[in-house]
Amino acid sequence: CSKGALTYVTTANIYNEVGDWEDLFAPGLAGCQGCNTELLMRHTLRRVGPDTVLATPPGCVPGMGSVGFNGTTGTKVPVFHPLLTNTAAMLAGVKRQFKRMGRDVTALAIAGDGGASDVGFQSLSGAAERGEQMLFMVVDNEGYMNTGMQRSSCTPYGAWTSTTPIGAGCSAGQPAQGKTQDAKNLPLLMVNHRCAYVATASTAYMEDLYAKLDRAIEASKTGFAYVHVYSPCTTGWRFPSDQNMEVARKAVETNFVMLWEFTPSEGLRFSRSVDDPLPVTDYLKAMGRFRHLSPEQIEHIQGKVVENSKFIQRFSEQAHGG
Amino acid sequence: MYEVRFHGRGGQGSVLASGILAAALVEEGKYAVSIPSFGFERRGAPVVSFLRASERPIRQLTNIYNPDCLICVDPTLTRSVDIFAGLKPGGTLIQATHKPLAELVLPDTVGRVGLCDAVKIALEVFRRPITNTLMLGAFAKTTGVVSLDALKRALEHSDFRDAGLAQNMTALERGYAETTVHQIERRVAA
Amino acid sequence: MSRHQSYPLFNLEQANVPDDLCPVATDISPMLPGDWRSQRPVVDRDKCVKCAVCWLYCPVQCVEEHAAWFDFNLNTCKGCGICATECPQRAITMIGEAQ
Amino acid sequence: MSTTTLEKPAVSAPKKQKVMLCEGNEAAALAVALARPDMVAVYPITPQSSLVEHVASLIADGKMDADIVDAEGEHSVLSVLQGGALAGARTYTATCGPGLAFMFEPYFRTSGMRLPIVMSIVTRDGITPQCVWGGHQDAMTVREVGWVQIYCETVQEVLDTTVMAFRIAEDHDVMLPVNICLDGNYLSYGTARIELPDQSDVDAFMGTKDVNWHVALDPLKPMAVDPLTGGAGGKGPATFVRYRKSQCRGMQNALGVIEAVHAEWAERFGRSYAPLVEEYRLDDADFAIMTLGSMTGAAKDAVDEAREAGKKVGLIKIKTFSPFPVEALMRALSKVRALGVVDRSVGFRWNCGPMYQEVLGVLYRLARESGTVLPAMSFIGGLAGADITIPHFHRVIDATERLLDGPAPTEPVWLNEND
Repeated sequence: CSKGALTYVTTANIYNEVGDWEDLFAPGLAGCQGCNTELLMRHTLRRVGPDTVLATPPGCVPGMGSVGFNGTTGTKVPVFHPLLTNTAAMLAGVKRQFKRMGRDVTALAIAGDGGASDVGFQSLSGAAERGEQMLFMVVDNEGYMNTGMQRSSCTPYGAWTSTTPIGAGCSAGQPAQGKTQDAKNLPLLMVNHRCAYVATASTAYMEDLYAKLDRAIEASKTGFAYVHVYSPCTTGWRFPSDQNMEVARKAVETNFVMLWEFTPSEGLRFSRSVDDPLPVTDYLKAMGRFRHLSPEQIEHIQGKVVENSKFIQRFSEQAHGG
Repeated sequence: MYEVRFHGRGGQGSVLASGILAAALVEEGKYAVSIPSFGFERRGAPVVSFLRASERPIRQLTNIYNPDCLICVDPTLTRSVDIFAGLKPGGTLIQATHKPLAELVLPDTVGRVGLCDAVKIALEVFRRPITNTLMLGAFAKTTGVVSLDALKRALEHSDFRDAGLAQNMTALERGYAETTVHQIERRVAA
Repeated sequence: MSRHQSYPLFNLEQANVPDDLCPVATDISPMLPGDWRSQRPVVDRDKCVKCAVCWLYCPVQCVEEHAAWFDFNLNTCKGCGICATECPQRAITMIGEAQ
Repeated sequence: MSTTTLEKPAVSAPKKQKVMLCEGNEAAALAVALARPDMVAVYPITPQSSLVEHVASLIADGKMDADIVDAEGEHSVLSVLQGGALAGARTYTATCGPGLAFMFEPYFRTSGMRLPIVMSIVTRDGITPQCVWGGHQDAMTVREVGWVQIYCETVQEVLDTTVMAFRIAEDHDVMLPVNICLDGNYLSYGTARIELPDQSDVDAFMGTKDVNWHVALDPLKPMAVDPLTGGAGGKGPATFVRYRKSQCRGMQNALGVIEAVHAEWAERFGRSYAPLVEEYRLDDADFAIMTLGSMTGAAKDAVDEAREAGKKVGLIKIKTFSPFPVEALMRALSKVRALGVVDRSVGFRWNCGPMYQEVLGVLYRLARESGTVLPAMSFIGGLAGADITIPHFHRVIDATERLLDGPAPTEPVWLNEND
């Protein structure tokens, strides 16, 4: 290996291994300054490699130019826009034909949370149920950030979005204070499809992400592999672009986001301890979209964090302890 | 053109019988078109299907409103359905029934009747009241429009296999053998 | 995956495929976002220990390795500042482009 | 080798065709098997269900070597096939009515990506009123979306045309998806005698498969498929127009290809159909009725009966509805002096049948060329599985005959209004 990063720093291990591998996106993509999605997709495709067909439904991924514009492409592997609604189905067709022809091709989807949890959920669920052989990655920036930061079903309770705004209220009800429902837990739904592999990940924990990518690529050769990556959005969540990793890290340290993986044979396993989390306010105060929260709303969110943590822990215990 | 209307109940196989009869007619080098009526054909509900036979290609793909022949595979159906609607004068009725001709109430349009105690025979052959193939035998015996041989060949090419095929062959033969044919003389000529 | 380099992009002309059937793109985007920057990262070469954290977290992957330090390709660096914030050695400073 | 190679190779005599009896849905399935697709995606819906059941059985019995995808809905059905086609698969599915409506998003896209997918529409009326029966409303509703749409009259024609559809779709001058429309109920479940071509003869007819020569999702040929195209300014508008014009050109090319493929089919298999527009007893007719699909058989019988009664009536059947066969219709319509058009669906905007509405455009061109305006009227029948019988067609014939020396009504005649 020609790479000379310090081997005693564990973060350098990834660089030493894959630093020479080609970044399979164009050098210039139109992601926002400090875009976590751009970071994620560049690492992911580098790891998955060129024997890949990439599907990116409408959202930030193609929005920053990965499928290109008027004759130019942003990707060095075959790439296409599915519809927002049919990513898993269309990619399944591609993969099946290569399998029929006896060619080993990785079918990779990088989809937003809106296109996966809302309008694209039917095709996602159908493909998972059929065990279509693909790696389906969801970039969860908790809303429709590409089209102007509208709410999705993955938007968390209390968050400001352009369709769950903060307002003075009207005669019919309370003042509007952000989203009034909790987020849909898409990765847990995928666990209930008994996918070959399900994992949650964060770009703040790159070694964990890379390890999970390896397992997901392997699982995608025999079944449906699903990786759900929490992806802070500097523009939509309202924090300075340089704070991206810090926000991602705080999400995990407070248990707002938990990192785990699941296979049908091994069950669910945390890849990072969820004991002794920081208070959720450490996460909430890091960004503008939660600035308006009342003490009651913060209490609700903290309660949900604890509830979610216990809920997933029970999955984990049933798999290993029980 | 010879037009037949099948009457039965959902689950009794009258649509299947119509198809087998059409196949038998094709076996004999004739042209045949069969069309089921369309509704929610749930088990037990009255159903109809239509069959046209001809020496020449058949172009009409429509229902049949004035049949030459009625095949009623269910003995109780006449209580709820006017199976005789539109029957051509001098037309033929093939009826599954244990009753003698004298006990049947028939309109003036009926000119020929084939009667078969199909339920009794079916219970002996299948241990269930499946009368459709039986009534095809009755049809062949009563009308001569199709031969028993052609029906047998059509049955062989159908989806029936092994024991089911043997049972249906028996049913077909007994339907043919145990049908009584009656010509009804009308006092007033048409 | 054994292969880590891209295959050459498809060439419509060479393959004699009309360019008006299915919409396709076969040229890599020439866009370079370096001119988006209002701030640029500057590396203190003495402090840099080549831990690769900046490379790990750079969204545009514009970090380049030099003999004794890591530096940035300013054609694509958008100036987000993540590298400066994340550098464990505090070896990267963001300075205004106007200066 | 020599200049004589310009002559077409002689078509060897076809093997004996198997005579059998089947419903239209089974005929479609048998045709699909003969065309050897790589991938079939299915989702059941009345009255298409038995078609996909037959396809599934053929695959299960090893009589068809295709990957079958039991997708979770029609939207995914067509999406799976798009992916398959982009990777080089010959693909097929079938749907109707609400399924087609649910499929609309990828349906629109299929023609834009120039994917030669073949899909039967076992036509069904549109809901609401809630209904599960036949009618052309589903196919008519999507007639402006860039698919070739061909309607069949008989079970045999379903079989033959479904095989031909793959050749038409994959022709390099066309490269468009094709719908084979077979009337729900009357054709889907109508059982009739058919002749089944031998597989080897169909293989010779089909030639070599090359589905994705123009676009591919293949790691060895990297490209971006369907990037953003258009916008105001730059090269966007011209680029978009170039693709759209090419789509329209492919559609017009289809007219000639459909004729050529039908001619070759007739030569190879001995069964010929008018590929675009059929003229029946038209040459000495004073007036004509126009039909589409399975209603045509009864209409021809009615025309024969009317001829015996001294009425000089002929019949024009449209087989290819999209692209609309304008020139062929001009030739047919120039032979008569009045026209009655029978639709099995409605055109809500004009308060008439959609086929009638399309014909009005042809009549305008005919009037410009001949100087006379052909009187025409619209009949709507057979909605939601209703029967259009010979007596109905006699009403159509009589009303159309009256156009020869009377005013044309502006309202449509609803044939089953009093049934």
